[in-house]
This record gives sequence, structure tokens and C-alpha cells, in this order.
Amino acid sequence: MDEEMESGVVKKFMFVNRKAPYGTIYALEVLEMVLISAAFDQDVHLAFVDDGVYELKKGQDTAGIGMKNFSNTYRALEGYDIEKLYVEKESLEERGLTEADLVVPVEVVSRAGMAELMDGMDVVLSA
Amino acid sequence: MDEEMESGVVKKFMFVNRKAPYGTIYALEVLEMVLISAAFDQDVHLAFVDDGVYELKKGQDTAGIGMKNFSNTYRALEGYDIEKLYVEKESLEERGLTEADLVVPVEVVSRAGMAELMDGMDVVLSA
Amino acid sequence: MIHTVNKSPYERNAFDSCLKHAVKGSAILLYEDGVYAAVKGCTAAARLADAVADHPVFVLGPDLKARGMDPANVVDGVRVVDYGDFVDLVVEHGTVQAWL
Amino acid sequence: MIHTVNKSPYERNAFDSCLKHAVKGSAILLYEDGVYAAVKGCTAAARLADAVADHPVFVLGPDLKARGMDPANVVDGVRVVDYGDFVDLVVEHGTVQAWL
Amino acid sequence: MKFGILVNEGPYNHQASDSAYQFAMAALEKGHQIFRVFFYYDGVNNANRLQEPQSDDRNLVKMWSKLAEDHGVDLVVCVAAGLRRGIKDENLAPGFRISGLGQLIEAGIQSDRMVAFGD
Amino acid sequence: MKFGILVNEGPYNHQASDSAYQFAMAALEKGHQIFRVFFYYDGVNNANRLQEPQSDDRNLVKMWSKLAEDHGVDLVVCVAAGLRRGIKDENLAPGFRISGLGQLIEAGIQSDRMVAFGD
Repeated sequence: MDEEMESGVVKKFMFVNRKAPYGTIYALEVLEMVLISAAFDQDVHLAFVDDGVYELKKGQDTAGIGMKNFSNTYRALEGYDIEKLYVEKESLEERGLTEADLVVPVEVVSRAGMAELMDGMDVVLSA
Repeated sequence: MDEEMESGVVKKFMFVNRKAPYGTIYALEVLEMVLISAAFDQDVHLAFVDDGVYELKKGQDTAGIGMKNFSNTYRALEGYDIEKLYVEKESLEERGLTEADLVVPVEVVSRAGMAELMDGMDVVLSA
Repeated sequence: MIHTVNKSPYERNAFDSCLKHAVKGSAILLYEDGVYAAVKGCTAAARLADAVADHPVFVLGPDLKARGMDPANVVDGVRVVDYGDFVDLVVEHGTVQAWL
Repeated sequence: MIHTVNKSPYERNAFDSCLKHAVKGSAILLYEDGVYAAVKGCTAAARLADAVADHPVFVLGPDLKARGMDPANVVDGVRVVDYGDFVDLVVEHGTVQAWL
Repeated sequence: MKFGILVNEGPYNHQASDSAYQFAMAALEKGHQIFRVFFYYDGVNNANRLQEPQSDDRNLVKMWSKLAEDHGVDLVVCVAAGLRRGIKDENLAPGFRISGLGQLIEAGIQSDRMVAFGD
Repeated sequence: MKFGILVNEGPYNHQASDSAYQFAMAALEKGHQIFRVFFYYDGVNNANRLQEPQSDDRNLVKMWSKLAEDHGVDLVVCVAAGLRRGIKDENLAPGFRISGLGQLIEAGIQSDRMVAFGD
């Protein structure tokens, strides 16, 4: 019996990111949620759809706006065993982005695939 | 010389309403701004575009959501000599509304007409 | 699964994004400024009418009335509910995805 | 007149509403999440490209860079500016209409 | 059934807090249990005891406090989001407590349903 | 030239307060005058002196207070919007004052340009 089962209930959590970073705080505070969730041994999924795909854009440099650049934190998720990052293909395309533009390795899924993933979750938290 | 000139500068103010009521507070707090502006003898204009046209919908009844119904306040504006209310025709049409749906008499203007009006203002405050 | 939309279909992309991601059979509830999409005759209503074929669709009556919208004038097939029904729908349909 | 847009063209209707209401010759400044519309290759950029013919169009460089967008990769005719230029533009173009 | 509720926005500016409150009341009336209401993002401002709306308006902070008092509902304000926005013990309304974000994840695990209200 | 600035949203949750601050600093650096910064809607939360962001983050409330101190900029919090959201003398940060909405209209009249920052 693995460690997760021993600790009790394991639910499928999905954190859905639909907002661009910096214009609002949602992307950053969702990330704080995600990091905390790592301590609970749940089955954690991150979805990036709509403007949420902008959160993962490489090369962010916030020096000029006086805010903290948190984009490197997505790269730290692996160290917390949070490895299920799904990015919607159509959302990337509409924004002229490709997988090569992203700061972390992700699984690019179609909109239909993303819809199916969402449908299988126990808890969905979005912002 | 009329009273407005005696009191000093008279500017063309426009309060642009683009948000639906109740979902957010902007419609209500813009209205509070408008009422205060009446004391300053300025040339006050109200524009209702996009979801702002919903603010003027007749028959609002907020009893079920526990919030204050402020739609009657638009009818009180005339008493403050605030009579320049412009509603965009295209915004009404997209929402399936007509002039007959509105709580106050307004001037319905085309989008192009609204754009010209906006362009002639000295101070534009929107939410 | 039940999807909730609380934003105007004109101001934000939440309504359209929800329609694109809700799998067939999952429920959709419109409330707050989201209720405008359920009103017959507005341009968003056509998109909701298409969704009715694939989803049970609900709209919160108290939010419709607050906004001066007639609960009798909603898109065919859309059911008007109250807060108690909202609770029942969540119980019945399982996971809630809020399109905030 | 100078119009400012600080919202993503995908999430909100502010960008499109601004384009519909800005009279010919009035300036448009994109900042905060509004800068995404200025990036070549995104679907909103085509609408901005049309606007460049009728308006001086500006985009705030610090907001582009914060978001990892290359200031060299903006729609042709769009000028990248800093906060000091933002101030100058407001001085030069008169009344500011913020599409919040 | 056990419900967890997440409130993402402060009172008055958005309807989120009103809707969450109405939902919570309806759930209680139907005999359900509210495991926890968690206040995150600007939602922490719902716990600011200094707020004082106009006399003919609803008082959302008091409504939440009363919900906690009448029904024993656990109202938790995120400590990090609260510090960032100036919600601390010294201005915390009765019935609220300040705790970590783990309390939200726990609510997700322990509740049968999580319902989020926001902008 | 004289500028009036309107801030519609609280700190951190939206970039509005940051952008307004950067604009104000740039205007001052160019030798312009800021007639007034008016805080309305959730913007009143910029004056909450209890806020305490993480140590590696900017402190917007202190930045505004310092702007008032260094450059004599008039920072006005709307009394009605502030009461509704719990911003009062007892939690007001240095450099801010609470006054009526008329101060915003006056800023519109007296300033050469009004610039609004919001959501």
C-alpha cells in the first residue's frame, strides 16, 4: 500500500488557470494554493486554458513594473511531485504561442481532451 | 452671466457606464459620483454602452438577492438637473432591449454618435 | 459535473469558454451577471439555445429578477431555479467547476 | 483624446469596445494585460493592425517585458513606450478615456 | 452532505460574497453541513470588522459573523492573503479565524462538494 | 501640467495601483504636478496601514505614503466607499486623508488631465 493511501483520502484536484499573470494576482495566488496542496498527497492537476497559458511564457522580466517575477516557481513544481501540467492547444494557438515558448515541460492537450480531463475531477478550483 | 459661469470653470464631464448592475458595485458607485457632480455645476453627461445599458432596465427587483435596488435613482437625476443621458443603440439591440425597456427617458444614439460624443469631452470617468 | 457561470456573456469570455469545455450531459448554471445569457432575444441566447440540446441548463431566478429580467422569458429548455435548487443541483451533479 | 486599454483582448470586451468607439486620429495605448493584443501572431493582433491605419497606437514596454513578450515583435506601426512616454502622450493627446 | 465554500472577492465590490452567503444559508436550510468557508484573494476583506455600510444596505461582515455564531460554521481567512491586504487579528470580525491555505485544501478533501464564488 | 489620478482597485489583487503609482512617479519626474490621487471603489484598500506583504514583494501602501511625504501629493480616500469597506481613521496609513467624493469631481475640474486606473 503506497504512502498516499495510508494518509487517507486521495482526491483528484484540478487548479484551473485562466488568467494572465501580473494584471491580476490570481495566477500567483493559485500557485501558492498549488504548492500547499503538495503537502496533502492528493492527485494534483494543473490546467492552463484561455489567458492562463500566458502564465507559462518564457522570458518574463518584471523589473520595469516593480512586481515579483514568479514564473520560475512553475519549474519548482516538479520538486514537489506536482507533474501533471496540461496546456490547451487551442488556447496557445489563438495567442500565437507554441510549446517551445513555455518555461516548463507540459502536456499539450486539445480542447476536447481538456474538457474530458476536467470532467474527471473531484475538486476544481479556478481563478 | 449665468450661475455656472460665475462659479468658475465648466467642463464637459462624461460618466461612462459599461458594467451590469449588482454583479459588481461599479454601476452604483458611479451613480454616487454622478449625484455629487451635480453640486459642481459642470456639464454632466452619462453614457450607457455595452453592459451599462442593463443598468436602466425596468422592473428590477432585488428582494431575492438581499441587495438594495438603486434603479429608481436614475429617475431622480432630472431633479439634479442631470438630463443628458445617452444610450447606445447597438448595445441595446445586441441585448434584445429597446428604449421602452428603460426606466428613464434617454437619448438613444448610434455607436458612431456615441464615439463622437465621447471625443468631445474634457473629463471621462468610466467603470 | 456542474459548471457555473457568473459573468456577462458580453463582458467576459467565461460563458463561451464554459460552453466549449462542458462535456455532453454535464449541467450548466447561470447566476449573477451570467443570467443575461439566458434571456430570449439577446445575441448570446442563440449560443445558449444550442447548449440546451447537450446540457441541462439552469438560471438563478433571484438574479434574473434583480436585473429586471422576466423569468418567463428565458431560452426554451432553460429551467429557472432558486438558491435551494442551486444546492440540490450541486448535490446531484457532483463536482462544481466555477468559470470565474 | 487618448484611449487606454488594460485588459486582455481575450478575456474582456474592453479592447474591442475601444476600437469601435475611438474616432479616427485619437490615440490608443495598451498597457497591463492589454499589451497582449499588440503581439504579432495572436488572433487579436489582426484587429489592432487594422486600427493602426486610423490611430497612433502605443504599447507599454515594461508591461510587455513583464509578460515575456518581445518589444521587437509587436504589430507593425505600434510604438513601444515607457511610463514617461505614457505621461507625455496624455499631455499631448488631451482627455483620457480608460476602457476599464 | 458536507459543503466547502470558497469566497474569492471582498464584500460589496462584487456579488461573490452575497452569492456565497445565500448559497450557504440555503444549504443549511436543507439540512446540509458547511464544513468550512474559506476566504482567499480579496475575499479576506469580508473579515474586516471596521466596515460600516450605509444603514439601508446589507452588512455582509455581520451576516457572516452571525452565520458562524448561529450555525457554528468555520470561517477561515487565509493568513498570507490577509497579511498582504491588511486583515489581521486586530481588525478581524467575530466568528472568523486566521489560518493557513492548507485549510482550503483540507476543506476540498473533507467536503463532499467544494463551491467557489468569485469575480 | 496638473494631473488628477483615480485609483479604482485595491493593492495586489489588480495591477491598477501599481500602474497608477508608476504613472504618478513618471509625471513627477517630468516636472508635472499631481493635484490629487483619489481612491474610490476597492481602491480605498490602498490606504489600509495594516497590510504587510511578503518581505521580497513591493509594499504599495508604504509606496503611496512615501509619495505623499516626499512630494506633498494629496492622497484622498472616499469616505463613503471607505466606510463600506472598513477603511477609517483607525487603520488609515500616513499621508492619506479621508474626504468626500466631491474631491474627485474637484480634481476633474482643477486638473489639466484626469487619468483612471482600474480593473
